[in-house]
This record gives sequence, structure tokens and C-alpha cells, in this order.
Amino acid sequence: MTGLVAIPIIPGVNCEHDVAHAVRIAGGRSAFIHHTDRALPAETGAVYIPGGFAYGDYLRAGAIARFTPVVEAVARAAADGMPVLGVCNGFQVLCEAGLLPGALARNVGVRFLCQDVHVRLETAGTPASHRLKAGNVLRIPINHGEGCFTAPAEVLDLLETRNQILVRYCAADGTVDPADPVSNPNGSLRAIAGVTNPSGNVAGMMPHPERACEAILGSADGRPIVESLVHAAQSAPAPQSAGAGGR
Amino acid sequence: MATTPAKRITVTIRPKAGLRDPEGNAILHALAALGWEDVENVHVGKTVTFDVGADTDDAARAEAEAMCRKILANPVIEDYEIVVGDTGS
Amino acid sequence: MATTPAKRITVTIRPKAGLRDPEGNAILHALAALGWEDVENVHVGKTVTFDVGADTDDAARAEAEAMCRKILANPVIEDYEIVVGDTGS
Amino acid sequence: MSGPPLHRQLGLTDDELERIREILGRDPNRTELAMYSVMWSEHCSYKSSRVHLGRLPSAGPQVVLGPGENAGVVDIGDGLGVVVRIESHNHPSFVEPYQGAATGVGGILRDILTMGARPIASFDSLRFGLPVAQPGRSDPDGDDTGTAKQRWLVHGVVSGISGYGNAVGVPTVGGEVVFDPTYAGNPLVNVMALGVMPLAHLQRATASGPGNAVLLVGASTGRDGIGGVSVLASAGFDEGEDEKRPSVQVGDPFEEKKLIEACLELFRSGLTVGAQDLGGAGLTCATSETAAGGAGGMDVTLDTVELREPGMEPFEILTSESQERMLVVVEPENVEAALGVCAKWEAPATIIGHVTGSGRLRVGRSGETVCDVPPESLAEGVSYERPMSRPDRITALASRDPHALLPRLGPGVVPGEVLRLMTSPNLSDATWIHRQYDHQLFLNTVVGPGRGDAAVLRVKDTRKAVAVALDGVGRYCRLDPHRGAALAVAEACRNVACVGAVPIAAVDCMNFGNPEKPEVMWEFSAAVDGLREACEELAVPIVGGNVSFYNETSGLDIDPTPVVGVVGLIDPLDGIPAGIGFDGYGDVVFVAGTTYDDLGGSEWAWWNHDVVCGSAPTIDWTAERAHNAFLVDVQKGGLARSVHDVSVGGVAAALCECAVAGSTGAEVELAAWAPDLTMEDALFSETSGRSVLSVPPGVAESVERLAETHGVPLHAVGVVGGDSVLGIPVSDLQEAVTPAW
Ligand SMILES: Nc1ncnc2c1ncn2[C@@H]1O[C@H](COP(=O)(O)OP(=O)(O)O)[C@@H](O)[C@H]1O
Ligand SMILES: [Mg+2]
Repeated sequence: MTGLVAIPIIPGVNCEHDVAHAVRIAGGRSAFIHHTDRALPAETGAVYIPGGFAYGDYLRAGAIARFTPVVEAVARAAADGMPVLGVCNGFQVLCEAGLLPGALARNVGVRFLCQDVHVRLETAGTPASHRLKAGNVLRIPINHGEGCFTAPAEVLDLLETRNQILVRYCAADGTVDPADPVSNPNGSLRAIAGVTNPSGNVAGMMPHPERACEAILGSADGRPIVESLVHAAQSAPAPQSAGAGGR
Repeated sequence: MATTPAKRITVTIRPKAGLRDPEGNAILHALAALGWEDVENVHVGKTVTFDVGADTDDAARAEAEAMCRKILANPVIEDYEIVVGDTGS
Repeated sequence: MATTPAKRITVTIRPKAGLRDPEGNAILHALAALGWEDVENVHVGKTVTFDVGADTDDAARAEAEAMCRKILANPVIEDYEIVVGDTGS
Repeated sequence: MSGPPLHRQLGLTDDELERIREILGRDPNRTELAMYSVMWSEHCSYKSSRVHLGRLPSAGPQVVLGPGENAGVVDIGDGLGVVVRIESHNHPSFVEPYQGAATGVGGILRDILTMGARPIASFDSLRFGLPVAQPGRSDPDGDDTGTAKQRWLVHGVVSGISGYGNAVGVPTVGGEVVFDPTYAGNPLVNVMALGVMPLAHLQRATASGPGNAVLLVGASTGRDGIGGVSVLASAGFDEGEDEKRPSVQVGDPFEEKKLIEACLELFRSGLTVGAQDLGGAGLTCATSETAAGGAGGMDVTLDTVELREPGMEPFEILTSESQERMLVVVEPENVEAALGVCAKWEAPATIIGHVTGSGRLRVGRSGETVCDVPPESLAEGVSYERPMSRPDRITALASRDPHALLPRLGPGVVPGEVLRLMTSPNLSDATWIHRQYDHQLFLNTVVGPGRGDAAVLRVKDTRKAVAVALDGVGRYCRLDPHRGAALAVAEACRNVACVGAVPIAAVDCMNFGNPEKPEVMWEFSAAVDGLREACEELAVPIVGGNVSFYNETSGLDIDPTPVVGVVGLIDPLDGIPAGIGFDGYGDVVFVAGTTYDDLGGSEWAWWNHDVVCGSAPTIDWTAERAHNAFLVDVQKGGLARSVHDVSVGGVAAALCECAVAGSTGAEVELAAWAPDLTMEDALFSETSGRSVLSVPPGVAESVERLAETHGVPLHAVGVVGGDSVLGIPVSDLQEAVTPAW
């Protein structure tokens, strides 16, 4: 049986309970996977790497976390097509691990930012976005000090031509202006807030969809993203080797 | 304790040339606000210093190179520079 | 643009000896886990480089000293070292 | 060595040394002397304040645990308790703002954790000198008190709270920031934290059961924060150890995060019989307090304490304030499992001793006994009844009527006066601060910082929510510490009522000057009486607190500054409470409550005209209670579009804040809420018990009826709409409140 959303817990991560809560209200099941585990549970249908400060974000966000056994297990599963979503620190880990292109540099304003932003969905149809349409504008909070998406120009061009841009920071009306410090507060290149790998099964984004799943908390716009992943987990074919990790 | 002599390594990691340096920029503005208006080209880097057992400077440098490539620096956004010295102990 | 010649300053700021260095500690453990077990005394510091208009090296150093005391470093917990050079421009 | 005898260098008086000799029946050794000196310090023993704190009302039907514990616990029904605590970290933050504030956050979180609860929210109450010069005055220069230094401090403190709080994974959901010259040489950094837990899982800070193992969990022990006793290192016993070590404590939020997870799992799996965090006085405090509270004895070995630095002496290990450590008492058969849990979370843990029934705290190092004392003699400390005398200053200030020194305002100058008032840093927009704080983690934040007068956190899996506000009013306390303290309680309760919550408990952080001065002691005692009066009148028991004395620089004491944190309960929470911003064109603007001519200590008199004298604002407890009850009913009925209390800056500032928060102006009839007063009194008086509401026209009548039922005077003063308020464009106000620093 598949359908489980695996939530890897690397020491210092702190959004794991929030992710579990969001998965539950999106109709899914989740399980915490300890960072020393070398394999994901057999019933894993998707992975949601939560935000936080893995290994204190010392050295660089995600730099130390990428070497944990659980991240290596996620990498193997991802290679087999497992849907993986990394949010915030999870996104940083995926970039450091080379599962996603680019890097997250210090916010242009240097300061940590916890605030609502708007993002525009650029690529629908991925495991993290199939419940949405391209052009949808979502209001979701960010919460990071190192969220400025950066990559060489030729990589950015490729991301665009291969539809690997998941979400972009935008104004409330959907207008994207990378030079606008209000709508693109961390200064991300080309206002990129989230990307996918070439095959689309691995995605990362800085805004926290799990923080925007209930109206009482101010916005439910993130819920379709969580629901997309939950649904992908439930409909994913049992992966051939995800459960058989280890070496 | 290493029986091989220890070398002191200093790795300086800086934002890649051409990329923004938000911290350098912030310091530039803070200095200007305090009256140092003729300061220019401010850049901020991070240094990691450590001792490593190695017979020669070259061996120490090679180790440090490997560490930088593997973990200490992120080549997408950072450049690094390695200086090898003696620990003085 | 300064009409006085510019000097390039490099300030290296390090935590004072004896002070806890959580980041250095985390890097030490990460390196050990990756097989570099003979690494010791890992410490993380910061470098700030900038150009400042000054006629002499001494004048440049004095300015940098003032900046360190006022804003770049907190002498209660940090030591700093100033190197004055030419901008090469 | 030369100079005064060792015990005096350690801060112990001759009498205190004599007491120690009596207790031990011999001379204390060096290690013991160090331990007594830290435990009998003002900070740990509350020796000047203890005789007064007993007057605080701490009983109430909902109080589960009151003062004296690591944190207070209040029953909110459904078997759940709110765990709450406040602490000051003033002195460390002045020396090193980032680390001082960071370790303050770390410390308060461990207090919550010690009770068995996961800390789920923290709050910061900050006070600094002026970050910009007052209008028409020059920068109060001098390197330590100038505006540049104050800006450096506020930025450092805010980054420290952000850096530690975000990384440790506890959201900072509210707070306050105040600027006044009185704090220029002595900033105040008070932090409060809160947890919610099943009452059945409360942990006790006692070491019971002889034979039980004592574990030290968390970070290694270094020479952090041993400043006070470090004279021992240079006391001639050890040559060549003269390297001056920084006594600044450095926080490591990553270590604390692992400690939190490890402890919570230990508690939840029932592996512990007691726990105590290590804070001030480190291992000395944790071992003596748990031993004194439990079986009465403990044998400790320093040989297994994980040390960060070589060559540490026993007194250094015992008094080190290294952060992120916890003492845990475990039955012998559970030791292995407990160590396993710690290993799972990568929190280092070692067995450092066991509980005994000996009635002694015995500490050994390398087979040698370095300490053998009755633990309660350390834990109970000493207590003094210090002399008190009413400061002449208070009489002098009270006898001067501020009105005599202030200008009379005609309508024409109102916009200018109001706009100038709004440039006060005390009215500036704090968004730049709380945007740096994760204020959403754990998905409980219904009203976050900046959106309402209090933070609102839902309690998941129930229909309840808790509301929290923090307030202190130092300038009122300068005029009258009794009434000032009472006004702080009133304001915090009112802030909580503004979001629809019934105040249920309070914590207080008493920031005062040098208690050896009779005037300061008198102020302290008066403030305690003021807290008592207010808490009794408003039925909020005090469940915990903290006293910070010696807030002085160069002999100048700060204004007495009790900071009060109030917890309120919303049950049931039926939606997001109305915030403070004007929003609906055509909504009726009301001012609730009665305005008197209270310009004494007001922001306008001080900031605009440099006048601070007279009496602190009026409080009428009957009116105060009625007004709070009215606000709760307004929010419960969903009747208002916005609710905001009137405090600093009076009705004028409140109206401007509502306009800025909602980016919408209002047509307001000047002084319609106080037609019998002068313009300046109407606009800028800071009488307690008032608020500004905006209400859709359709329900205005219901709100009026509700006010009548509660006996609250309600004045319709205008209508929401347009892009200006009090004759000032909202965009100008926006600019005035945005800090340029
Ligand atoms: N230091 C701070 N940390 C977090 N939030 C803060 C801080 N200072 C102010 N705030 C937030 O800004 C808002 C306004 O605070 P304040 O001006 O003290 O309100 P009031 O005067 O009504 O009590 C509140 O929501 C408060 O929580
Ligand atoms: Mg307030």
C-alpha cells in the first residue's frame, strides 16, 4: 500500500508538526522519518521535507543536512520517480544535495523575513501542483533569511525553457517584477520562489504552503499544494526501490 | 591527537564575483550613515580556520580543497580561497 | 569618487579565545562524519574588505580601527585584525 | 593577593560569611564559597524582594501552580494548562545585545520545558534609550547613551531574538518596544514564554527516590557566565591562569532544539521522576534546588561532566552558566532507555550523580570531596528587609501641574501637533521588528504581532484560544510607582480584552534600580502594592514573575519599570477577532470610556513639549472592568470591524494607528468624546479604560445598547472613510511612524 507522506526529521528541523497537521487536513497520512534511517517506509508515496534549521543552518542552510542517511534515501527514491516537495529549509537541502538546481543565498535585505507573499503558479501538472492552474495567484507566508534564489543565467534560461519554474513571487494581481522589493522581498533572480527537477517529481519552494491551509490562520491558498502532494502520494505506483534503500 | 604535524588552514568563503553581496552592502550603508562616506567596494566573507594533520603544506591544501568542494563552499554562489600556515604549537 | 588615493583594507573578525563557537563546533562534527577525523580547533570568523580614501597606510589603519570599534566588531566577544594594502587600481 | 577579603570580592557580606560558617560548622572551602556566593546573589535568592513579593495575589480557582515554580500553570479546562513565565536579560544584553537577548530567549524556553510542556510561543518586551533625538533637542551624545549606540543595541537585541527564537523553533508572537532616555545606559530585555500541555503531564523539579540517577543533558560546560566568581581564578591558587576570559554566554539554538526534543520524549515516555533546567548559578542551583525539594540529598561527581575547556576548576564547573543544559532524575532501571532517547536526538547526556537521603549535597572531583553542604541552605538563600524611603522626587513631580507648562491648542495647530507626536519612536511601526520573527510556527497564530492589541493563539483540538499581551509604563511609574504598576496591569488586561479574551492570569517582571538605596526599595514596594491592587480588582492572579535589580548606570537608577504579561482566554473562538485597522467605509467610529485631563506622564507632553510631571493617569476599577467586559462581548458578537485600546498618545494616537493599520482615514469630529475638556486633554490624555472601535452602521445601535448594559460611556465621534484623519493624510502618518533608523 502506498499513500504515506514521509516527513524526514533532520535535527534542527521545526515545521514537521505543521506539515503533519496540513497533510492530515488535506486528507492524507504522514509519518516522521528519523534522520538516521537509511530507507523510507515501504508505503511511502511522497516525501515532504519540512522547514526549520537543520543542523542549525550552520555553515550554510542545508549544507550539513544533505549528508544525512535519510536525505540519501530520499535522493534514491527521487531518482525512481518518487514525488518530493521541499519547503524552505527543505528546499535548501534539496539544492545543496544537487536534487534541484540553483542555490538559496542570503536575502537581499540581509534580514530574516516572516511575512505573507503572493506567488504565481508557473507550472501546473507536477505532483506538487496538479490541483492548480498555471497563473493561479496564492497568498502564502515566507519565513527565511536565506531565500534569494540564485543560479547562473544559462541555468535560469534552461529552467524557463524546460518549465522547471514552479512558482514566482508576484504582486496580488499576479504581476511579476523581479526588481520590485515589495513583491519579491528576498531578491530572488527572476523572482523565482520555487523550482522542480527536469522530470518534475522533485520540487522545492521557499513559501510555506502548510502555513496557509486554514482560513482561521489568514489564508487557505497553500492547501491545493498540500492536497496535490497528498493525492500524488495516494496515486503513485509503489516505487520499485524506494523501500529497499540502504547499501 | 595527530602524530603528523598539524597545519593551520584558513578558508575564506565569499559570494561569487558578480553576485550580490547583501551583507557587504548593509555594511557599506551602515558605515555611510556613521559618516564614513568614502568607503567603497565592501565585501563580506566567512572564514573557517582549523588545524589538520598533514606532512606538507601541499598535502594540507589538498585536504582543504577536498573539504571545500564537498561541504565548506557552495560553488553555485561562493568562491573560496585557502591559506595554509603553521599552528604555532 | 575619492581624490585621495584609496587603500584596500581587510578586517578579519574572530570570536575571542575561550568563547563558545557553535558554528565551528557543527562544522567540526560534520567534517568528522565525512571522514576528516583529524581536524581540530575549528573556528568561524568573518572578513570585511573595503576601499577607503587615505593618504597613508597609517591613516587608513586608524580609520579601520575606528570602524571596528564602532560597528564592525564587538570587542567584548570578538578580536579583529586589520591588514592595509593597495587597491591595485 | 591584595584588596578586600575573598568573600567580599564574591559579593558576600561579613554577616553572610558568618551565616555560612554557622551552617557548616567550619569555614567554607573555595568551591563552597563560590556556590554560596552565586546562590545568595540577588539574582538567585531574591534577597531584597522576597519580603514584598508575598503580597502579590497568586490564588485563583484556575491557578494550578503559582510563583516559586519554574513557571506558573493555569487551568484552561479540557484537562489543559497554560504554562507561562517571564524573565529579564537586561545586563547581558547591554554588554552583548545579540547574545544577551538570544540567551534570554533560550533560558525562558527551558523554564517552560522543565514543567513538561513544549514552549509554543514567546514574547519580547524591550526598552532602550532614544534612537533619534527628541524634536528640537540635540542628540544626547556620549558614546554609551547616544542615539547611534541605542540603534546598535535595538538592532542587536532584535537580531538576537530573531536568530535564536527562529532557529530553536519557537515563534515570537508579540511584544512591545519602548524608548526613553531613562534606559539609555541600561536597556531592558524581558522575554516571556508560554506552553500548553495536559495537566496530567506536569513535571516536578525535584530529585526524589534515593538511588535514582542524576543525568546532565545537553551542551558541554565551559567557562560561560562565571564573571562574578571568576575572581577565584585569579585568587592566587593557580598561577598562570590570568587570561581574562569573556564572561559572555553564547547561545546555540540548535543545541537547545535537540534538548527540547530529547526532554519532551523523556517526559512523554515516563522515563523521568524530576527535571530542572540549568540557568543562573548553573549546576549549583539545579542540584541544590532539586535535592532540597526532593529526598534531601544528592551525591554529584564532576568527573563525568562533559567539559568544553581543559583545566576547569570545580568552582568553575559548578557555577558555569553554559546554556542549553538540563538536569534530569531517572530511576536506575530507566537510565539506559533515557540515555537512548538522548542519543536519538543527539543531545549529549552523562550520569553525574545520584539521589541520596543524606540531607547533604556532596560534590566530588577525582576522588576528593569539594563540597559538602545542606542543599536547602543554598536553595533558600537569605532574605533582607531593606530600608525604604519615599523619594523626594515623587513629591516634587506630583506637585507640578503639567497643564501649567503645556500650550493650549487651537484647532488649527492640531494636525501639526498630532503629526509630531506620531514621530515619537514609541508610536513607530514595529513591523521591521516582528517581520524578523517567525510568528507562525505550530499553526496557532490567529492574531499575530501588529494585527491586534494582543496575540491570539488557538489551542488545537479545542475551540479555545489564548490571548497574550505585555505592557509596562515606566514614565507613569516615575510619577507614581503604585499607580504606574496598576496601570500596566490594566493596560495588559485591556489589550487582551480588545481581542475578545477574558484575562485569567498575569506574570510580572520587576525592573528596578539599586535596592540598597531606600528610595528604590520604596518604589519597589509601592509597585508591588500597585500590582496587588490591580490584580485583585481585575481578578487576575499573578502566577510567576522575575525581579531585576541594579538597573543603574553611573549611580543613576532607571525609572521603576514593572512589565506585566497577561494571559486571556477566548472560549469559544468563532473566527478571527477584529484587528485594529479601519476597514469599512461608512463604519461608525466610537470612543468608549471616559476621558479625564490626564496629561501627567503622557507621550504628547513628553515627546512634543518635554514635560513630565503631575499625576499618573486616572483608573476607575469599576469602569475598567465594565469596559473590558464590553470589549469581550463586542468581539464575541462579531460586532466591530476594528477594536483598539487607547494608551500611549491618547485618542489622537489611537485614531492614527487605526488609520495607518487599515490604510483608511476617518472623518472625526474633534474632541467629540470629551466636549468638556480642552483640546489637548481630549486628544492626548492617557486616561485608562478607553478604546476606539469602528462598527458597521447596521450594528451601531446594538453596540450602543451593549455599552449601556455594561455602563460604558460610548461616544460616536465620526465615520470611517477618506484618506486622512484628524486633518492629516494617512500617507503622512504612514511616513511618520516608519522608523528611519
Ligand atoms: N518587540 C516586539 N516584538 C514583537 N512584537 C512587537 C514588538 N513590539 C511591538 N510588537 C507588536 O506590535 C503591535 C503594537 O504594539 P504596541 O505598540 O505595544 O501596542 P499597544 O500600544 O496597543 O499595546 C503589537 O501587536 C505587538 O505585539
Ligand atoms: Mg503596549
